[in-house]
Amino acid sequence: MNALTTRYDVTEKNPRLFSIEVDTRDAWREAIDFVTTHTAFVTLSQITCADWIEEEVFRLTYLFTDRARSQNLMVQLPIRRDGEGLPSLSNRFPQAEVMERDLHEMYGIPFEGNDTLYPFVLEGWTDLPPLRREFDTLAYVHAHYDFQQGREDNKDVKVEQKRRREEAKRLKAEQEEASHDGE
Amino acid sequence: MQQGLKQIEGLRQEGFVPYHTSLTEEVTAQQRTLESETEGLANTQTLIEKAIHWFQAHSMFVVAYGTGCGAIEMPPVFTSRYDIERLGVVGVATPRQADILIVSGYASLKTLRRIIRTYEQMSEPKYVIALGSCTINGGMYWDSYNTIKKLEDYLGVDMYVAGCMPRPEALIEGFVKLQAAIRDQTLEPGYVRYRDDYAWYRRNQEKVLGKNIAPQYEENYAGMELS
Amino acid sequence: MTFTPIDLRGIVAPFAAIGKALEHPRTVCYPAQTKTVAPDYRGFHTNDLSACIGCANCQDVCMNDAIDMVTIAQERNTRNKSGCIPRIDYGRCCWCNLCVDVCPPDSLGLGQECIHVAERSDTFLFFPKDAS
Amino acid sequence: MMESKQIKIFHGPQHPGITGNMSVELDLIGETIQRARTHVGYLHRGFEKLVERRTVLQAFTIVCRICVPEPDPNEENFARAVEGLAGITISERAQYIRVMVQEMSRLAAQLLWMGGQSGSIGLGTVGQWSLYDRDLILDLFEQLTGGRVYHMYTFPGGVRRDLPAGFLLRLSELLDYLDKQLPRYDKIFFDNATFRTRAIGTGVIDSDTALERGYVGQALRGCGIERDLRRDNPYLVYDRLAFDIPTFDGGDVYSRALVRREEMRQSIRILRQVIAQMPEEGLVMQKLPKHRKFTLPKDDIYVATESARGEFGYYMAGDGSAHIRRMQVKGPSLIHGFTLLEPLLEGEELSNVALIMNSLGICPPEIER
Repeated sequence: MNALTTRYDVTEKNPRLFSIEVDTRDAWREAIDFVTTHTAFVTLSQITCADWIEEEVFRLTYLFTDRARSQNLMVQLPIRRDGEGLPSLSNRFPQAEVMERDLHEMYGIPFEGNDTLYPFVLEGWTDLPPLRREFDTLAYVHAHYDFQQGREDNKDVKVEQKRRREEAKRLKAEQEEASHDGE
Repeated sequence: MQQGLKQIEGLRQEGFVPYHTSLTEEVTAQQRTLESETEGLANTQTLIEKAIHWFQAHSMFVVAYGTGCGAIEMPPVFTSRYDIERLGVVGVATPRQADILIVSGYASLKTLRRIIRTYEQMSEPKYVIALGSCTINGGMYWDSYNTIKKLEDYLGVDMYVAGCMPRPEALIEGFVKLQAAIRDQTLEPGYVRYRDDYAWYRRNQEKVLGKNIAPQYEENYAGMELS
Repeated sequence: MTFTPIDLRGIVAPFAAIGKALEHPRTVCYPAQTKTVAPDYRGFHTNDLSACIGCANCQDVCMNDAIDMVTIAQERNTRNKSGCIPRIDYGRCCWCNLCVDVCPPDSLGLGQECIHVAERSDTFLFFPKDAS
Repeated sequence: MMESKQIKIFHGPQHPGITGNMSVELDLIGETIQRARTHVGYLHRGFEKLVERRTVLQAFTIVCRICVPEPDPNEENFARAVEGLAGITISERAQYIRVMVQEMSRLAAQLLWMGGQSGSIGLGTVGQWSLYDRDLILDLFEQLTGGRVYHMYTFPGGVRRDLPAGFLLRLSELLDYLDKQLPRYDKIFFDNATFRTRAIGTGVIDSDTALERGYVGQALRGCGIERDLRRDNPYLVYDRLAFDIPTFDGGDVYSRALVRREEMRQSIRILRQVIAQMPEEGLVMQKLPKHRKFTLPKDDIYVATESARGEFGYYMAGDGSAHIRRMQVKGPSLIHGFTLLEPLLEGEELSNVALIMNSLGICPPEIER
């Protein structure tokens, strides 16, 4: 841990979770090398991607766990959303292969050097990769599937309340008018 | 009314409307009771037919395919707590020996292809029990891009069980009602609809799965009829 | 592990199961015998129509889009400003109890009834049972 | 040597010997597996997309569906991730209730596993017994949470309702019953000659690379590596409870079975302590800040729970709105199902596939979400 803090700016998220941020691919490569050789964080346990569409980046998180399984370290790196790839880690961590395959399918990130990037969970998928923010799942559903009929009489309650209020007002006014006429 | 029925009959022959579409029935917002209205079809079975249907109803072989999360309530149903073997329901390994396919919950597109394949391999008479909300109108996954919303568009379903998870009792209730329907022949079986309206079902299947699905069921069926 | 040709214990031991014949059977023979559902079970909805104010909070919180607000013929509660009551689509509902948690007059609830089986898929739209 | 043809078969998805809806593509020569490839995706629902569309309040009902055999670690992870991001500490009583839910869920999952594991070698009776006992736990869950399988009980800020009257008494009665029952399982299953001959020496995991490759749970403890998140990275009140972490050195199916057997005893031991230590009073549910308009800060977190099959982790990122920006599920099965299972099956016999898959506890819905 000490070796890490002297070299990187480590953010402590909680006593057992730390994160370091890198900017470039080279720095990322270096950080992964450093973390796995000079610190106790030897297990790659997860690769995550979060889509920050406003900033035009994917934020990739490589989660490392130490030998005692008591602390976690996140190595975070932003990459461009327009098809920028990263070198695959599958040579060094066999488990990275399937994680990269998953991310490739869900976000369309090409991992260079991973030759298993064929379809993983989707079959015959031709649309956008589904976890990208611009993919609208509800629009896709309405275009491809039908729902059960018989629910068209659903009312918008706000509209209904307003209509009834106005109706009541009108009735009241009519009644008053009628009573005036009576006089 | 009569004319409307005729019209539907015409459409059916062209393969456009499945039998269960209720064009003549107006779906009203009246309160529905929990009891379902079973229409008593004319019960004109001979004694032998009665015996056959009784036997059919009491030996139901369920194909071992847990397609969704409903599969987790199947072990309690099939083992000693609820022990559905009392009713003659047993699990079998292959679809060719099976009478019942339980579609337990949501069916993703990749599974739907296998479900269709499994269903078409089963020999008639065969019945489908749809378990859980997801098979009726999408359930929890109504906005998911990868699950189908209405199972009845793709298979001939005979019995729906409400719940997310349905309790084991609900699943047993489904079996009991299906048995009664088979015994009394009050049911228009899903496989008959599937066979007769195959063009409609096939079109729905191709809409979501593309052309790359199991070979045409119809062709085999036509061949069987000729021989 | 060695196998002896005649394992006397192995032959006799299974007969211990005969003792079980005298025990009370544990199976819940469902259609003939029902197990009582827990008092707080989350089954089908109930709605106290004399308290329901038609506010559509339940509709807003439902992520499954399972609740429709529908006009009823005869009104039961004068404080119901919209004249609508919820109707549940059990082809969507997941019995998560969120609609009950957010109900302002506590009129909505989940009852113990939980079994509905039907041959047709369009029979799963219900008005909740009136609890009042 | 006799010449033999290589054949390719799909073990699943419609197959009685598969754990859930997945398939393993096997290249066989005779009965021996040359190459195995896992195929998943039959249960993909796009949870991570659906969660992004819902607010935090709404998303909590969907997470328990991620893993069907044991939904509670999912709820626990989700709740803890949200609490960690929003900076909420929950009351002691709620923490004890959550530990109780976790351990009950673990017991239920181990009993379900026992049914599957014995079924994979044809010992039907064990499943009849163990699933009955699991159902008794589900009955207690029904009283506690209102649902048999999907509990939707652990909520960010605590748990959704207090214990019903007399619950702890019924729980300790059940524990007494299970105490009597476990030795009977030894007799019928763990000491069973059929199981021992099939399981000893089958599916041996290499203990040297186990840590680096990220194996978790029984896969580690079955080859003598003592790791358990409840002790190594304690959450809730696990650091106040005494329990042992069982390890066995074989690395084979039998060692993993023995680990699970011991874990059931440890779960009972933990539950007894929970019953004794649980505070009488205390708020079980803490309101979230801004209650129904609750928002997550722009931050990210990783939380993990020791489920019945190993570490179950969630990565969660908020973006300052009421919606979750990203939630990634890391189940034990992703690594076990691909990196571990594929090489492990090579050279094994076809009949051992179900045995090995069950002993790893592979659960497909958490691989593909």
